[in-house]
Amino acid sequence: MSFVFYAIAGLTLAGALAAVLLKNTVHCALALTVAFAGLALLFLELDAQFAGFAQILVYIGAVAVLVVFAILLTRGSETPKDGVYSRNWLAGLVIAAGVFAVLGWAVLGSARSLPHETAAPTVTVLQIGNALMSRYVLPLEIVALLLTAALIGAVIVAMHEKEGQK
Amino acid sequence: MIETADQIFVLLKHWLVGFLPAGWQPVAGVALSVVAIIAFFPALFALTVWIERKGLGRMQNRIGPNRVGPLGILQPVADAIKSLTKEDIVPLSADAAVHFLAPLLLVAAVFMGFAVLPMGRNMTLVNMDAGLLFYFAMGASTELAVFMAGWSSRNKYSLLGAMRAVAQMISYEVPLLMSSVAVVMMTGSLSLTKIVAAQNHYTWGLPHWYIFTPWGFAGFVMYAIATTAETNRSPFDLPEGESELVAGYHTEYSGFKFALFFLGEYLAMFSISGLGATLFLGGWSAPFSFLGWVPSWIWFFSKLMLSIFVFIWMRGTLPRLRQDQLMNFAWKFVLPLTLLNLLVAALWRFLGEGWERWVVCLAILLLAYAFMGREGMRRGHLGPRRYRYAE
Amino acid sequence: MTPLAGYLLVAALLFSIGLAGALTRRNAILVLIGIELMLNAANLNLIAFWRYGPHPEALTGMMFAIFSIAVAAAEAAVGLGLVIQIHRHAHTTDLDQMNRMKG
Amino acid sequence: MQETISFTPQLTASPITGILWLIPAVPMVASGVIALLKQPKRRTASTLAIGSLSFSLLLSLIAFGHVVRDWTLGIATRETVNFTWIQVGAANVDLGWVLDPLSAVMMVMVALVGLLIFIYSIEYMKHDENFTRFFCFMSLFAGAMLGVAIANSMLLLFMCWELVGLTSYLLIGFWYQKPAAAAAAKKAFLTTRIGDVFFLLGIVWLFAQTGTLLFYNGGAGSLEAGALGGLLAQPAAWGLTAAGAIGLLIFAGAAGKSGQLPLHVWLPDAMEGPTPVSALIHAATMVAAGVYLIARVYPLMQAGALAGGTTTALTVVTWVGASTAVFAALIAVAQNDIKRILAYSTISQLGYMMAGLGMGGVAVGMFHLITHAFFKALLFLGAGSVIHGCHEEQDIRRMGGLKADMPLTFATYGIGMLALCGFPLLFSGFWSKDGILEAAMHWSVAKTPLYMLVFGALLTAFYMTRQVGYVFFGFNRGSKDAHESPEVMTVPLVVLAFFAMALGLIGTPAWPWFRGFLDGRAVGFDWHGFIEPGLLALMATSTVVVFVGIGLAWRLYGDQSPKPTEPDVLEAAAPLPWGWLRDRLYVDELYGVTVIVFYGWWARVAEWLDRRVWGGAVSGVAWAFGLWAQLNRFLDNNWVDGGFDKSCDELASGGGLLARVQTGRVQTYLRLLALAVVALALMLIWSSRA
Repeated sequence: MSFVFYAIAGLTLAGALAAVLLKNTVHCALALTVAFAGLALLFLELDAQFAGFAQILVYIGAVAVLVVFAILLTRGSETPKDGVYSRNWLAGLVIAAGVFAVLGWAVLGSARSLPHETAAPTVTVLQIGNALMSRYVLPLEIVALLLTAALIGAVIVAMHEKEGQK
Repeated sequence: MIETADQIFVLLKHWLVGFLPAGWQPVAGVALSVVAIIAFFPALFALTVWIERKGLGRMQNRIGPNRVGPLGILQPVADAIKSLTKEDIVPLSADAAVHFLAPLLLVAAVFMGFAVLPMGRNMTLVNMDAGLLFYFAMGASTELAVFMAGWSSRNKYSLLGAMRAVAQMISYEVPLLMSSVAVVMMTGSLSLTKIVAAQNHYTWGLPHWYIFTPWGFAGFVMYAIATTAETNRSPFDLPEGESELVAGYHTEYSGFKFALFFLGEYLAMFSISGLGATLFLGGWSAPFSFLGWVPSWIWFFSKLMLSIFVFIWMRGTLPRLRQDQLMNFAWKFVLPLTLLNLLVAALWRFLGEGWERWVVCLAILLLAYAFMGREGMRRGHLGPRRYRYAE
Repeated sequence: MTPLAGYLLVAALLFSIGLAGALTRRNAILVLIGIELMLNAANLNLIAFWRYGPHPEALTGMMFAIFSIAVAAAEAAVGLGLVIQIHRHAHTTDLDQMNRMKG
Repeated sequence: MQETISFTPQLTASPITGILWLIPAVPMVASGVIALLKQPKRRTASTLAIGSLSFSLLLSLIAFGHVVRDWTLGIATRETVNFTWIQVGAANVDLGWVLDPLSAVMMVMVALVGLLIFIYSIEYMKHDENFTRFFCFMSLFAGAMLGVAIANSMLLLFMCWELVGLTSYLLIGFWYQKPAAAAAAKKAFLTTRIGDVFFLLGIVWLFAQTGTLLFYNGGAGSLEAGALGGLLAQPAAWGLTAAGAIGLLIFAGAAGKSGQLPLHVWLPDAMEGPTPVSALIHAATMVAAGVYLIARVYPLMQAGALAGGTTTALTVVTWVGASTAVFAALIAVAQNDIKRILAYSTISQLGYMMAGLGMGGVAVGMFHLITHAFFKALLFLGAGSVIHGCHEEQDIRRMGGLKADMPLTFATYGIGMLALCGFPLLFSGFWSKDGILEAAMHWSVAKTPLYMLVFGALLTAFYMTRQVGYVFFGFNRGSKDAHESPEVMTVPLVVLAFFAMALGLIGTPAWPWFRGFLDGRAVGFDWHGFIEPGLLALMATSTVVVFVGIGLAWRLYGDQSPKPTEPDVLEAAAPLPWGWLRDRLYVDELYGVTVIVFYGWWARVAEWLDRRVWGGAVSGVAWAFGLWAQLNRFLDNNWVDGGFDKSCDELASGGGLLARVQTGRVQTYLRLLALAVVALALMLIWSSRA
């Protein structure tokens, strides 16, 4: 387990924690971007170049900006009056801890049987292109359709109603 | 001789790296290239600032800076010293951390872009398989930096400027990508070196640059428009919009941070035009076969400076677009045309050699341009201004 | 501990952090952020298993991750659109107040 | 004796037989139509009734003519039309009608007498508001009677027989407001019903034995040789053959209907009905139906009789007939009501007919039946006009001296009386009664019936003269003076009077046309008929008897016309026997004491049985169910309710619990979701641990 992995993992987890714990919503959004960047680096660490760059392009490029826009549009940037966490936050925390315990236990339990070091697969964009066009052409079309629908849906949902129609 | 001239920098690097122990050499090589880029491009920035101010002056029939040094050549040095020595004022209500981080993130992101540009024959810092994708990924993070700048200074004008900038950059990022996708489709690879290699052969002395193909030329035009918008330059420099928004998102910045923003902007210009050169103008390939002897990096930088000149030229001549016109133009003209361009590129590829593909592609593009331009834009006639206030 | 286990652990931790965020935060957008984190944790898992899995050349893991990234983006867009619309009507993004769908 | 030429049954049914069924059908349809008419529609009702009956009369005359023509050609016609009414499994119920001399004669007599009485009753019933209903019942009765006459199937005969019984009930009880009339109707109906039960038994037995209901069916009928042979072979109880036993059962039915000794009680009470009813039903036709029935099934009764001999069935008939004749005649002497006297006289004359059938065969009985029908109808109608004249007065002691006031009635009534008594030579009664006496004389079994019949004849002459004396001679003891009836009533009287005299001619020994006609023998006119041995002596004795009766009665009752209150002459002489006779020999009281008491006792037993045994069982079952219901309620209350309802409540509250989970807050759902994931993961890990 190389030092780089620990650094990047630390960065991502720190970003994630900040995103969850910070008071100011915009700071949370920025922390989220850090977490996304960390993840992209993890992807690159796992030799998934295309996924990494896609992650950066999609998440940092689009989703982060979207989140920030949403925060500004819903006046989230002012710190909320009655506390940041919901009333019974402890229950949430406990449940999250429980989930992590189970997942952790599952991972550690099966750690021995997981495959060890394997050769880094060299994946060229050409291969990905071919795979997309041959084996995954149906998912590709469906995702295309989904994205268009989401595009139109999001626009309609967030569209400003016409005057007079409150 | 020509070879050494062409590969002068590569040889230099290898020569310098040779002094280090073997283990360190690859890392040192990379570090050396990075240092070279970081050194050269800010210098070029200084030069461009001077060119721009002298050029604009000449265009507006005035002399431009000539006090500092002969012909004002030292004017950028003076500016640099001025920005360094100016007091760095941070507004009290500003969000200190984000305020400080914004310019850094911007400059870092733009510098990252240079890593994949093939400045000369085998003079690419990192010859990445998905080079173009990496470049656009880095490009995408600049918007966030702009937003951070605008929001953190807690100033209505800066926030408004930031919002306009982000909206504009997002709107034009899509056409930027789409036009470059056409090139990728034709070369079949995302790596920039392969793209240059694909353009680097000649028939009857004329190079196979993509710009000389119908879809290439349309792609280049769309690309040029998108780049000017991406870098908030000239007709699209609404965010700065000196007349209304003071200095846009970097109003609250002063001193060195302001200089950084300025540097970031020019670096973005260099890298985006460098990419344009690689994609459409054949990167470091010579314009004519018989000029092959000239070192490759000279061609790259000359094409780069050519587009910079065009930027400056546009800044001096074209009026500023209004925000809704700008958005309309992006989503209703540029994007459809780039998509059409993709179709035309596909047609071009499968129609095979021969004059028919020229006629067909040209016909489609011209027709679309005429029809789209005439019909699309008319709808946007200048109706009465409708003000809508934020809720 | 094998690298894969490491990545899985990081993903699990990331997932639970996202879940904690989703469960405890009051602001709707932050819940969405928590969900984004959970989705990314899942992507990390996918890529990790692809990288250390038996047939990396089959590209299944990565493809899955790429598609999931696309879908997550769509989901984020629609989610935030909804939140904005709720804000416009209910003038709040506070989840505790949005209980009109009470059983 | 007479030789009988072989019957050559007429196989193919002539056209007249084809439409023979119209004769009973038309009056019945007429009665149906009249029934639908409204009460004030009197004229339509009467015209309809009379029209339908005259049509039947016309048809029956044609049929009669047809039979006579065949008879003259030497063919004894017996044309039958049979059809299957119901197909019940293998056995099929057949109906049919027959045209033979017996039915022809009967048809004509019933139709003619009926018509005359209808015409008479127009005037008689004029003041009665139920005029239409009267004519409806009368035409129904006529139709039914004609049905009995032509029936060839035992079942059809029985159905018409019951219809006749019904109409007699309706007509006797016509003035149902009078309790006496209603009681009399009920009594008539019940007594005849007893007879009919035996009759039905006979029919069923006959059908069981012979397998067919039809009398004549081209050889397969029950009265034809084949069936009779089978019946003879069957021994029945008390030494009777099956044929004899069935015959006696049928005779019981006939006795009920014709008012023979044990079942005669209803006939005198039946006088409560209007006089035309009495005339038509209780003089001429219905009561004669019993005699006609025996005549119809005569082959059955006579089956097994040796040449000239007789069967036990016929001897029983004879004895019953003779005893009834004397018994009724005795009672008639002591009666004071004009119609009751005639009623008892009818019973005794019926006794004569039965005796005639028993000893002399079909022709003898039937001849007396025909002649009696006419003069008894005449007497009843005469009595009717007398009552009408005396303003509904029926007690002869309050009449008297009507000779002058109602000369025509007196004359016709006189002719009727003389015919009934059997005044020699001129009147039909003499010839028919003489025939019976002659048969009695030749009767091989015993001579007593002859003496009884002669004594009966004496009594008949006596009470008839007494009656005439009281009614027509002396001075009028009634409150108001009488008046002669209008022509509508007197014309039928005259016609009947003519027949009362004329009919005798067709049965004289010199020219026994009637006997020949019935037996299907050729008949010539020769005076030698009279020189039969003992015949002249017989005629002489009966003449003497008649004159003695009349003279004795005239001397006692002649013109004295005693005051109503003072006792009768004979009563004064012999008060005790006179009392018995006046009280009808206490037969009613006898029944009252025996049958009624028995029924009363049996009713009480049945009532006890019903309440105690059956009622107990039912209440027991009810009690058991009550118990069962309580058990159910107990179970339902705490076992079902407790269990089921409680569990439903639990479910509902459980539902409530779950509903609380739906807080509407998104995060709660997320938390539940996460918990579920944890649980699932745990389960998966735990299960895969092995």
